[in-house]
Amino acid sequence: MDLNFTPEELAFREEVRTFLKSKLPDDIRAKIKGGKRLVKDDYFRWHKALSEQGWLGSNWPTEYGGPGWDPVRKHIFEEECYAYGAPRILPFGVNMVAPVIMKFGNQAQKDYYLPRILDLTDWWCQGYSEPGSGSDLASLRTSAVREGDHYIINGQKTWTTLGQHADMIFCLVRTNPDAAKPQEGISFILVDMNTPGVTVRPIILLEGEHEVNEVWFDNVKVPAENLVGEENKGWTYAKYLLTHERTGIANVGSSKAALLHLKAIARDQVKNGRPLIEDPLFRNRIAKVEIDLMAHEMTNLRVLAEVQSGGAPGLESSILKIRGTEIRQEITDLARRAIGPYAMPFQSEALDEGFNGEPVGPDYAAPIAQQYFNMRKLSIYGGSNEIQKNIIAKAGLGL
Amino acid sequence: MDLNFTPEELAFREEVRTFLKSKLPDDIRAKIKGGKRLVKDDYFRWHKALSEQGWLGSNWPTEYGGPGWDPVRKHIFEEECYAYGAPRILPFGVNMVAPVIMKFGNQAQKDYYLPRILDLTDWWCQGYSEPGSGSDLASLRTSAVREGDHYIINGQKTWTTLGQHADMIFCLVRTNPDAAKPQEGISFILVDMNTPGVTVRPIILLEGEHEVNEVWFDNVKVPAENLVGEENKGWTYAKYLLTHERTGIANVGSSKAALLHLKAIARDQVKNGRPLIEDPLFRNRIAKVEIDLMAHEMTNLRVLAEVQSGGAPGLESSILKIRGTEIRQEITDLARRAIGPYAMPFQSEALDEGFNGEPVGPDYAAPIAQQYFNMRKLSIYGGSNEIQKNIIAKAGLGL
Amino acid sequence: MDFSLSEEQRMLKDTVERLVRETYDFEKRQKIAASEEGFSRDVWGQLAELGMLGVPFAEEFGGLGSGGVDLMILGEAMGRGLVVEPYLSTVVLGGGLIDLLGSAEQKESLLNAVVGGETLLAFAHGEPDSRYEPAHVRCKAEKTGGGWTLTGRKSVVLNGAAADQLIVSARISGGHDDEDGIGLFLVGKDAANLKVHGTPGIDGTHVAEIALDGVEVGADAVLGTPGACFAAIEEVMARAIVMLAGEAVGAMEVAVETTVEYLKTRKQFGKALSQFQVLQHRAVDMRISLEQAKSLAVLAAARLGEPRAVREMAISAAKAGIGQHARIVGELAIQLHGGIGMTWEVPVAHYAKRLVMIDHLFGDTDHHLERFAALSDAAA
Amino acid sequence: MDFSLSEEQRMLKDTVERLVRETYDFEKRQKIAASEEGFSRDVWGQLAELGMLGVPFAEEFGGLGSGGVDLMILGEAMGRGLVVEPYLSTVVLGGGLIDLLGSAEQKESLLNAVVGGETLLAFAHGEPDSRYEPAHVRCKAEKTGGGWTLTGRKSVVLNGAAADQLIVSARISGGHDDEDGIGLFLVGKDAANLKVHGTPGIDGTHVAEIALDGVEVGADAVLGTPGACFAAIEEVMARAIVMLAGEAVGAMEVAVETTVEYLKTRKQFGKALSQFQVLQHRAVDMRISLEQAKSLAVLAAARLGEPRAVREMAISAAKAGIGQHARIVGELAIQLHGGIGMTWEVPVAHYAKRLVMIDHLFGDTDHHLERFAALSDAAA
Repeated sequence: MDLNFTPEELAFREEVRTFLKSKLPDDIRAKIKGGKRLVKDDYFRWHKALSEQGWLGSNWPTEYGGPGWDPVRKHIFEEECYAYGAPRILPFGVNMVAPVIMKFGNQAQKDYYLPRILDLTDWWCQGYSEPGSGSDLASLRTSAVREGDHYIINGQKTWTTLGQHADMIFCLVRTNPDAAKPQEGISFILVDMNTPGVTVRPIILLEGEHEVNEVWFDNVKVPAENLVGEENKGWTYAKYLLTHERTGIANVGSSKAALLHLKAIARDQVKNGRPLIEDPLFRNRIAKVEIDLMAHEMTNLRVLAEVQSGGAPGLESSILKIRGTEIRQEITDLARRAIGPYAMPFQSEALDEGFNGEPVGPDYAAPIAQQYFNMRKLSIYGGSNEIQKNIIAKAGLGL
Repeated sequence: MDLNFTPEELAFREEVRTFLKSKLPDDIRAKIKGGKRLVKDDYFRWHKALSEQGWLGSNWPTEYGGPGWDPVRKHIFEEECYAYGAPRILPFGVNMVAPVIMKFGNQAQKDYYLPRILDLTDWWCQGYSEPGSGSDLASLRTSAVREGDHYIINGQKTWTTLGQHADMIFCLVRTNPDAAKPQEGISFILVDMNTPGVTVRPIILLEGEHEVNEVWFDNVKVPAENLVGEENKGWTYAKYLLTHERTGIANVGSSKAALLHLKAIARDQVKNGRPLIEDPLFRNRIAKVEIDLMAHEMTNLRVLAEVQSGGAPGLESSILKIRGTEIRQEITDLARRAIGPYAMPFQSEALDEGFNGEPVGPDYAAPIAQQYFNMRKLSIYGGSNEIQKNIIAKAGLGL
Repeated sequence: MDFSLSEEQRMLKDTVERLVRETYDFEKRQKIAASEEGFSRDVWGQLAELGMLGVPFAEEFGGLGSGGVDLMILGEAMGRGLVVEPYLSTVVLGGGLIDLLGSAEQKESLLNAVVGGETLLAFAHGEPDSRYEPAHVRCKAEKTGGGWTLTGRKSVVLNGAAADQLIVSARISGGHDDEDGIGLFLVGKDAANLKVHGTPGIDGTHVAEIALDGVEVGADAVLGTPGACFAAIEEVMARAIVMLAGEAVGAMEVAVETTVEYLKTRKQFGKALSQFQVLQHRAVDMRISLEQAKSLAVLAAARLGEPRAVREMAISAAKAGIGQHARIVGELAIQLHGGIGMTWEVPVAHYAKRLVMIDHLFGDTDHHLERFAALSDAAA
Repeated sequence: MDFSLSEEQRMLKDTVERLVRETYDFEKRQKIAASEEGFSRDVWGQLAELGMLGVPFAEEFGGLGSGGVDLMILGEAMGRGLVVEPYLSTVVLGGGLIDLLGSAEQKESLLNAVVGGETLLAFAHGEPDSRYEPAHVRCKAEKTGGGWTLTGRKSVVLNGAAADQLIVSARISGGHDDEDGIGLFLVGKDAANLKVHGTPGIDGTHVAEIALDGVEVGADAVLGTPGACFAAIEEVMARAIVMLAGEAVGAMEVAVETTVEYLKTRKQFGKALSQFQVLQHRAVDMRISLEQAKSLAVLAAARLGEPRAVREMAISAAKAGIGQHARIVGELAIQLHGGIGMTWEVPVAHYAKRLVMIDHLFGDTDHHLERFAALSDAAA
């Protein structure tokens, strides 16, 4: 047993650091460090840099243009990106629809879509959840009816993250409303967002940001060739996708970066005449979450090692989801407490690039309360933490 | 609204204090303060003192020899008893079987049993739980079969607190095994512990003490006149009893005394060269539980006031059970932490009166870890805290 | 011991509850919160008309003179409606200081104007580095001629931009954490060298940053005895905390009711969410927190008229305890609503935000736990 | 990065697991724990025979020389069986100190006797007021003639009454909290003016209070350089914590397994307890705590051979984290078993007791959180 990186792994880390220093635009990095709002172009430039380096498809096999990293390298890559201040890699194309196309798509789909994902021609979003089916995804009702060589889609998707920027959406649709079980009549289909009848409507989250959307389908005509795999087998593909989505769910890199930021804030804030970080209570809370994060990182690495040696994560991936989100939420909660009264002012415009109004409070204060409220989503989405516990109870403990 | 005691209430408090100073034997008080083991005679002498004062049946109406106190006086009485160092009043006779006899017993039963409870002729214990029916009490299986003017009882009761000292046991028994619902075939019957076929076997709790027992019934012949109320209506009486038991469930007085004891320990223990009570972390925890207890006491008083003005406590009594036990457990947990390494030595004999062996650690240390483990029972018995939450969800919130 | 409300208090409760119910539906509240001023002149006028703005004062100013319980009642009703009107700043803090320290003339002119709804006040007290320490005042007051010159910065001042008059705390003498040496000064909103920068708060309330760059005021702007104002500051904060405790309870009630209702309505896996035991128990946890918060609010309200040592222990207990319970209720309300609880359009999200943010006013849980421990030691 | 066990480690694991499984069933464990000595000479002999008592030492003493992971493996197996044998005291602490500080002769005579199972050691270090502070030593060592005289009290010494030799820490110089100035001395159990008072521990282990009332020892009783022993004390404590972390994980595994099994078996209201979602989720909470504890044990074990700063951060993280997780698992194991979990006769109650009491050894959660924060600051 050896927790130290090998010389090769250390060299790889250096390579990642060098890449970040030279290829991540400074203005984007400054936005991330300052908790500022990203615009589409920010994401685009960062993804482009990754694409040009051949690192965008970090989970992809080399045959499709991936770098062929092992789990430890993926871990290093993720951690270094967050530590340096890179935006997250949007998963919808590269880590969600791509694995499904690789596994279940036909050759034409692979040839057409995968390169367009890697070179950023297509910007994807996700069409899974519906207003009536959140945790109970299989109850979805958006319908796709075959008419000749097309499907006609009607219905509504929701919680579509950054759908306002997307060119394409992958959807779960009901192709057989009469199937015996709700899981059985579902298909997986790819839809061009510019097709007539597709409408995107913003959902403003409680903290005031436009991050997610509703996507409405009103007699949207989609070529039958956009069906992935077999009709009515979409549930299998959906579950496969969810497993893939789960791999990055531990949030280790982002939590580590957030913890460092929290410590910086706590060093700057003053309580009882001393830096807040020296306050015994606050210090204790930071230590507690830091230890939780160390334990969580080790769990993540143990799972990755298991995967590397051919095992499949079982209840561990649900544990990673739960602990990862709890820890991330705890850090934002501490940040909110750390800034004291300055959590109150809500300077939305201060989060825009080029804001040159009067700042309120210390420069790190503006996004903190918003982030705290925004992060409440972590324990809700991606299968709520209650659902994860159900999964562990049933599949993991046999209860 | 006025939270201060009236002059009459203050005078009553003085009366209670005077009584305690003059009538609670010093050796018993010393045992309570020192966390020592009580023997039957200790309970007897304390109950006798109360009986002579006319205060044993503190919840009893005056017609049966009770003092006729209002809820605030009961609260003051309880609090003063705990604060001074009196043992708890054993509820089995005076607060459990007595209210049932008063409400559902016949005149002969009232005339015979109630005076014997008040003058301590009969020492009662409880025969409710069975090995197979804890929280699900209605599934009990101890049977009582009518034969002439007797019932023949067979079966087993468990968790019978201080059954080793008891003269009488009140039991729930199944008189109709064929009833449509499990609740319907149950009767409430009084059994002399000296009847042939009754066997008491100790259960040693995890911390090593003999507090509860199993009571076995092997063809125990009980006169039919010992049946309370109607045959097969025992479930109604049982529920009535449980409501009565619930009134003292808030544990306010005992938690207040325990909190004072905890603070005394924390003043004596040293951490980082200063009294533990000045340690910011520990101090914070004490403050937290002290505030929780203040809130809880107010809830209790609000419920009492509601009862006094004719209301019936609903979900509040379950809240009192949950919070009361959580707070009491938290205090014992803090006491365990407070004594540090000295939680480990297990000097059972040091808890006996007249122990003059070598003490290990400070004099307050010996019972602390035992108490912590013993107090785990609080969230299990009297309807586990999970069951209480079910009750609140269903009856209180309509879920 | 008596937990009942007086006849006047029951009437007060009915009046304010009706006003909130009838004039402050969620949609309107959102509009008011999003407005430039951050409150409604119209609602404020109605509050004045109904005599609500004089409640904490002596009878000659239209008050009930009965103290904490009234404030709790007002708070609870306003919490139920997520009311953002400047009651705390104008009536409780500003009016309270004038009530405690003002000269007969100041009371006559200002209190009557407050009670009549004509004048808005704000208490400019917190500073960029004061965190939650009420004695921390660096803003300087220097005697110049017949008056005073004020220099310094004030932070997160409730309704600071809407106020006609600010009551500014400033240091006359002593170190910047000393209780002694603090003075209070009335500053009109149009004073020279005064800069008020208002922003919305994340919970729909409004706050301001204030810069005093040599603001000159006359001798008649002095409130109380310069240098000896801390006791009054502490006392109005205690009143504010009582009202805020009531507000938290009101908001928690709605959050619990709304969540329970949602669980009964919303279906997943073919069952109402209310069928899932884990969700039931979480709703119960919310309900238990509400009950504890209520008890603490009652405690603080009833103790407000007691001597300082007793009063402040109850105040810190309430603020610390309610901080924790409000967070539990706020976070669970979102969690149990799932995705929908994350959206701007549903009321419960805004209740949750207010519940969390109440902990950031007048000292958070940690501040009051520490303070409670010190007060408890002193009382032992 | 590599999480796999070496061939030797896998063999070690198999050996110790088989030994515990085959010789240490619950009934036997209870008898051993209740015995006067508090361990089994028979089992100890088997451990010696299988080479288990030399594991942490160099190869010449029968060890594997591979450090923390071995200790974790041993701890985990012993935790599964709630083993009360004096491994920590004799091998890890006592043997460890001799290994780190002993002269060639001391190692030759004592380590071999330890490894062979002939000699039992105990580390008499804690004192009545030292709480969890490892540098707090008031017991005095004074140079007298060719040897030393020891005076003071030692508290809660693991297996102190069974030990043939005590290793006593005593102060040569410095203040009573100084790391510098601590010496270590071998004291035979029959030494004059030595009083050892053994008691059972609440978790079935055995501890002792020790009074040294002018105990004289010769120059050959000195271990290491008097006054410069703290680094070694810290290091053997780190080893002990690694083993204890393993033990906690082993005991937690059994507690989780037993509880899950009980939920499946026990019926209430006509359903198995495992049908109740709330109880399911609590079992899941136990399982999650177990996973975190495992990760922390692995971390501490793997970092044991690193330089002090890295090692101790992992050690304090593990002890603090495991203290919390072990308590969660212990308390929930009792709660989910209901009344039956409260009784002496069921194994799970004793697992719960051990899990809680592990927090009282070598520094509790609070101690290590504070220490971790300081180490983390220093590392930043």
